[in-house]
Amino acid sequence: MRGARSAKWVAGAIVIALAATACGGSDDDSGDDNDSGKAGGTFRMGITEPVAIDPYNAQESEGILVTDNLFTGLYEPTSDGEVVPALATSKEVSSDGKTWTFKIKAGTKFSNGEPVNAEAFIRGWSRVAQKSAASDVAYHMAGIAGFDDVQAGKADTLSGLSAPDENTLQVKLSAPDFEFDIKTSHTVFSPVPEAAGDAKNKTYNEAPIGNGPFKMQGKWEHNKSITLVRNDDYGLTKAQLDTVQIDILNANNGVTLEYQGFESGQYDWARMPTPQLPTAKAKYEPQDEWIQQDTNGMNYLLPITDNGPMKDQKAREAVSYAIDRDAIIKGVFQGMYTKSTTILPPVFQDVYQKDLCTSCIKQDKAKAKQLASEAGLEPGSTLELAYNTGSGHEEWIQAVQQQLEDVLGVKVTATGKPFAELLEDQQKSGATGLYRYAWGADYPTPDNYLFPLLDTASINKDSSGNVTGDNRSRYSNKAFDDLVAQARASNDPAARNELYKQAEKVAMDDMALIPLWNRTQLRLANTKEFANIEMDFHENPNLAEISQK
Amino acid sequence: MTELVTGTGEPTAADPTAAKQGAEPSVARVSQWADIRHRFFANKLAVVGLAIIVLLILTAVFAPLLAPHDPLRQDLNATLQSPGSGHLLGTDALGRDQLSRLIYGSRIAVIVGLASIFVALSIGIVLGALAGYFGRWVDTVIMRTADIFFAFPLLIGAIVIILLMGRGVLPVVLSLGVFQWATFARLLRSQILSVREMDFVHAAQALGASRSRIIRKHILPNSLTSVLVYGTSNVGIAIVAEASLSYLGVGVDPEVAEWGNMISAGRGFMGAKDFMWTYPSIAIVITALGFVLLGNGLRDALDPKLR
Amino acid sequence: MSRPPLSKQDEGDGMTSLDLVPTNAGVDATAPLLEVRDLHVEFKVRDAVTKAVNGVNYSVNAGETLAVLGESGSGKSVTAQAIMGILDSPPGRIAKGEIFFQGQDILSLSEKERRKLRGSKMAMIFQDALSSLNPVLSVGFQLGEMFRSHLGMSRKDAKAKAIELMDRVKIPAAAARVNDYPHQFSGGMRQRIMIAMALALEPDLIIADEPTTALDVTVQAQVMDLLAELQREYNMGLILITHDLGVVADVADKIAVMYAGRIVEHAPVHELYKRPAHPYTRGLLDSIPRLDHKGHELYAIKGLPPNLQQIPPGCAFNPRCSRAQDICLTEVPALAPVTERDGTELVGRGSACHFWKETLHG
Amino acid sequence: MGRYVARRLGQLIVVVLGATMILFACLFVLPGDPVGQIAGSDKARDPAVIKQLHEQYGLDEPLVVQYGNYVGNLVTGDLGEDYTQGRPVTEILVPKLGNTAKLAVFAIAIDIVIGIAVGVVAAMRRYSIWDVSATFVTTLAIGVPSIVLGMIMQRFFVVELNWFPLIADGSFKSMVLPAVTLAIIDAALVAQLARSAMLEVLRADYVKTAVAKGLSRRTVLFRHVLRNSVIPVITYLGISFGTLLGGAIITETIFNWNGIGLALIQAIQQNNNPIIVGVVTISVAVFVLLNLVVDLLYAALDPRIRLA
Repeated sequence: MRGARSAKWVAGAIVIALAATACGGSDDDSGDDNDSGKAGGTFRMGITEPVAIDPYNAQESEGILVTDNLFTGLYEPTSDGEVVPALATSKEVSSDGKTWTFKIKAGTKFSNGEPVNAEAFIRGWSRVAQKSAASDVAYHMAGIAGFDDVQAGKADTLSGLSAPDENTLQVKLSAPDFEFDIKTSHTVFSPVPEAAGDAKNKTYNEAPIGNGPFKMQGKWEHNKSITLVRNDDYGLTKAQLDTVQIDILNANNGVTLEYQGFESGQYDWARMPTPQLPTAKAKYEPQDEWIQQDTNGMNYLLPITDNGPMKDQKAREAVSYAIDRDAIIKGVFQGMYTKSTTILPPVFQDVYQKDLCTSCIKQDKAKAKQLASEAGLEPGSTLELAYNTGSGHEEWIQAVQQQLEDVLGVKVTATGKPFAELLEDQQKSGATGLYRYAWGADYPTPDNYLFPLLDTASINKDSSGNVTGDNRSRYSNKAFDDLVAQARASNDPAARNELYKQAEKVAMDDMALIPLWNRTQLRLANTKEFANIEMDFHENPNLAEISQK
Repeated sequence: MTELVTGTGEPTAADPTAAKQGAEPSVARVSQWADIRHRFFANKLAVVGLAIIVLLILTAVFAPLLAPHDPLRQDLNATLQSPGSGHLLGTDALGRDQLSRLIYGSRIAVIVGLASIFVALSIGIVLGALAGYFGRWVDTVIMRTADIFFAFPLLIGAIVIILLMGRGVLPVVLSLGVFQWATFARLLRSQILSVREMDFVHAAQALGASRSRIIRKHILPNSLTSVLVYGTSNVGIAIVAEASLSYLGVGVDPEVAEWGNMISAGRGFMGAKDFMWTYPSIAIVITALGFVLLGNGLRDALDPKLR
Repeated sequence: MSRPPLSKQDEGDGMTSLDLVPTNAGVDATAPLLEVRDLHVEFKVRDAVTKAVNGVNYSVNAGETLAVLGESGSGKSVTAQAIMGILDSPPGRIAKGEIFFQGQDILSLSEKERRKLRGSKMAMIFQDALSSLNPVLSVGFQLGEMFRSHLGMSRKDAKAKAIELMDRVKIPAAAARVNDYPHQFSGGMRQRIMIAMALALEPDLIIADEPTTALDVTVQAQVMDLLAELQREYNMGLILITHDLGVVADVADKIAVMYAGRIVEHAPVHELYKRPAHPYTRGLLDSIPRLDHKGHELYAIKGLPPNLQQIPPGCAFNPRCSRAQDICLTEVPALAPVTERDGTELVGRGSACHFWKETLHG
Repeated sequence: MGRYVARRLGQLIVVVLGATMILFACLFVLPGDPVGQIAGSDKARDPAVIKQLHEQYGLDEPLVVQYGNYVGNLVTGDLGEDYTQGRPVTEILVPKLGNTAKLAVFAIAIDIVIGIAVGVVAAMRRYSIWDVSATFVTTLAIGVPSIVLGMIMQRFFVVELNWFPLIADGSFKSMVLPAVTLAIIDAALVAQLARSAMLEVLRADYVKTAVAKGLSRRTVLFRHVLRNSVIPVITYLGISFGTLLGGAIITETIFNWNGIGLALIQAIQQNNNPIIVGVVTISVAVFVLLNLVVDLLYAALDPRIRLA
């Protein structure tokens, strides 16, 4: 399993997202929001141009915002790291973990009248896997039997999918997976009508016909707008809003525009530029329009562990000790972030092990120096620190650079590169030093961090020794791999979580990644006109539940 | 691409009639410069412009003495301080002293402004002179090449070069130079063509002066004046272009104390910490104005009838 | 011959009008066609004042040709522009004086009334026809403009008139060339077009400001002949401004010589040539190359014309004059009538020199 | 005339080809696989997907072949497909080009109308308070870079006063601020140029002739003075298209105007080379084409110019 819900924030993390106090405090406000709202109204917001809004390739927060409201699948993630049933009325897994059977709510329809049945799911999932789709999210289907044939163009339908009856979907997997139900909460597992055609059907790509709480009004006006209207034939609890007006903004200053738009009353939901946070918080928190919430994302420094100055665990620990996270958070991030002391995000409450990373808790110059000298990271030596430009990382990178230079006496070369170049650098055999890195899960399970980021299988070197997987720190530890494998083979959620916690500790002790700070999202929401506004798992407003006051 | 007029695209100084005025026989050249100087200093605004630029250059040279702090020194305990006693113009998001960054920023402005125009002038003068003297296929090849470079809008061309070379002072200098030489080459060429036909050149030929002597002593000095003047007034354009590139995130490295970077960093603070972008903006405006005034002064001094 | 009295003259300041012998003796005009009285024009530039014209008096009758002679900067063109009402203003302004045209004080007219006079009653021919014709409009258009603007003719009729005019000034293939632009004509042809433009509405007065200076010598004669011929035909008054004594002799009836914004001598044309009464005029005459003086060094008046911002006190010509005495440095000589040795008035002559007698009678 | 235009169009093609060649060489020796990562994320693409995309975009071909293909497609108006959404570049850029053109036309209209009006008034009332203020304001305007002006205007008129919409929706109202930002420097330069051209023309002999002909003030001004004064202005506007296209990048970024300048900046951030190549090709082609138009216009206005 590869993967991350590769939201734009991952590259654009700092501008867009600011982690905050990991208190999930906004949940406390929900009591106020339970005013019984009335139907109607137009909800206005801004996003940046999505890659796709068709479930075959919807991938980042923005695309998922639209797809998630146009389509309803088997399960849905909740904002606090759980999954709940949507169209699935029951699930069943075989003891070997290779066969899943889902019952689907009968009688619901797509907005063009076609029935939403097991066939619709088989159609949707197979469509994603087809070679011609070249889908960036097709890897989610990789565990389903027959995936390779469909990818190779030998078959059109995933052979592992079948419909014993109209409303029963049976899924055969090529390897055991006791968390497959959780994975179906991703929008890539949406059903599609026959009208969808194949993945390259432009008409459908631009105006998908779905079975969700909303439907498209007109088509996707690229770089301009997307308009959603309520689907009055929705099979589950109907939405209240009449219309959702989504402006598509320039990625460069979209955040600023959203904020300014909220301030001038043009938007009902907005992100804020980092610099404005203190002002915005002071102004909007008392008015109950301030949303602050932990989400599933982490910011790290990625050390190259098989080569160069970061090969030694002690060198990595020295770097970790040398960074004054508190000072950076206070100085650069206006105190809106909280520092990380784990690899897994605190939003996964069941597995969260606060302060697992002892070197992360407080800057310790003496320890840093000592460890560095033990590791042979001598003053005067050079350390590469690479990051991608144009995403607002410049400032904190400069701060980290200076702290490392001050404490360790090393020369840190901070190099900003366009992302493609940075990625190629990371992948190259012979890469050394430190890279900026961030990760978010596709679905709420620890596996979605630990396996792709740290499992030996995820290094996946090609013939010339370049890494093609997401484990670009090249961390490889058999003990860790074994623990993850055991967890994956367990059908008991509690036992599974325990194994994941142990695996995380192994990786943390090895300093396989250097945690920096958590991801907490801050939003402004127009609670004066709308009731029940919350941030969902994808960091979007819960459009289907919002109502007019 | 425009041979139908001499100097389409060049400033009014390239106007053939202006050239006739400005280009007297080379014996009179000393007094020509004296005239230019005299007219220049008689123009109060031009002197103000010159003063601004002299101040800018002095600031750049003596930046280490003038700046109260190290422009790169971070103080995470004192970020985003409003202007006040400790930091006269406040601090940025990393607690760096804004005044010091502003002062050091003048170095980048001066270096990039002068160096890029130097690059452009060097290429432009050599190629323009070759095209103007030799004519025929040399002229054709050089001028068609100039057309290609001229066809790139400056910022767009510069962005392409920076994409290739990465951010930094050198790429910015080169990219701005490489996409400005065509203008100078064209200007010089048209000047040479018009000077070449002037009476005193014919006179020199009639007196049996050698070709190289005519070029050295008569044509080049008389053709270069307006090219150099135009080059001077373009320094300001280069500085603004450089700041714009940094603002767009394709200029010098972001940690460098540079005005465009400062505005870019301050942009998000609009409304909350306006001091962050207003001071560097003022610095750019004053610098640009200085060069505009200087350029106008030089132009008027060179060609007084345009006043 | 009755004219409005010249107040200045009556006050005894020695000024006199140009009372030249009318050549069309049979016509007893009630008033001169044009009369300029004590005209002062100055240009204010920055802090300095340039006094370009300092009390000029002259008159022209219908059918008569007055040549105004002088070096550049003597004020001859400025006077002409003041008459036409096309002074650059600011910085130029008429400080003092009157201009009577057909008995009417035209300086008191409104701009609109002046405009109606221009082109239709008085017209001007400029020195450089190339720069005086609008380069971006066809000559036909520029000629036709006269008819369209003053007579309200249609574009088409105006064009027909333009062709007619071009024929009249002897431009070959006028109909074919009416749409050509000025730069497509030769210098002589262009000057013919200027003349045609001036003649378009058959004005009563034409001012020709160095009309042939820019032309080749052979063409000069042709253009002057044409001008003279047309003047006779229409019986117009002509003011011919020139610095070239050679041009004047054949066509002018009388001459006024200007220096530093004043008339220093006036006389019927042949008398002036024969016996100048001002050292400046003498100097001008001596500097004409003459075949019968072959072998002599060519004479040139020493020095330069005065700076009009600082005209020397006394006689403006004194720094360059070989006859200058103390009085010339302090007292401005008045333009006084000139007499024979026996006191016989020389009709139509006057000189502004303290020593005119010595000059005239040698 | 026809031959001239044909020859110029030939040159234009050479220029555009030369420019794209430079560009191509630059972009495709850039390090990094342009389709190596999922747009805007830290994630490497699935090698199978990369392979598929390389096939789709012909990225495995030698550079020369890629360039040949590009030029071949260019002839038919095909600029390839972009790397993030797989949509035809022309389909993406044509509406954006329209938006930029809207902005540019508005800006040029401001340049011409305001610039010439100010220049004419200043020249006619030379040394008056109007002239002095015009000189002052235009000099200042030339000295204020668009990055500064745009930010000040956005701060003041949008955030503070809320006079204009924040989100550029293509409406006239949303076009005002970006167009003004884009236009102001050129308008000021046009004003100065128009003033000095006008002063020169006012001094010209043919204007004296026109006055001496007894033409009305208006006729002299509009028929004889303005037309001649406008010629250098037109020439200037021709070259200013280059500045205009460059300025569009800044203006569109500040005001989120959905044009090709913004597309360029976004494409750079996403390594979306087909869009970068497309925008630059279009800018270069538009620029040289407009220069041809200006030259023709110039010849039409000034009969002394012979097109050869």
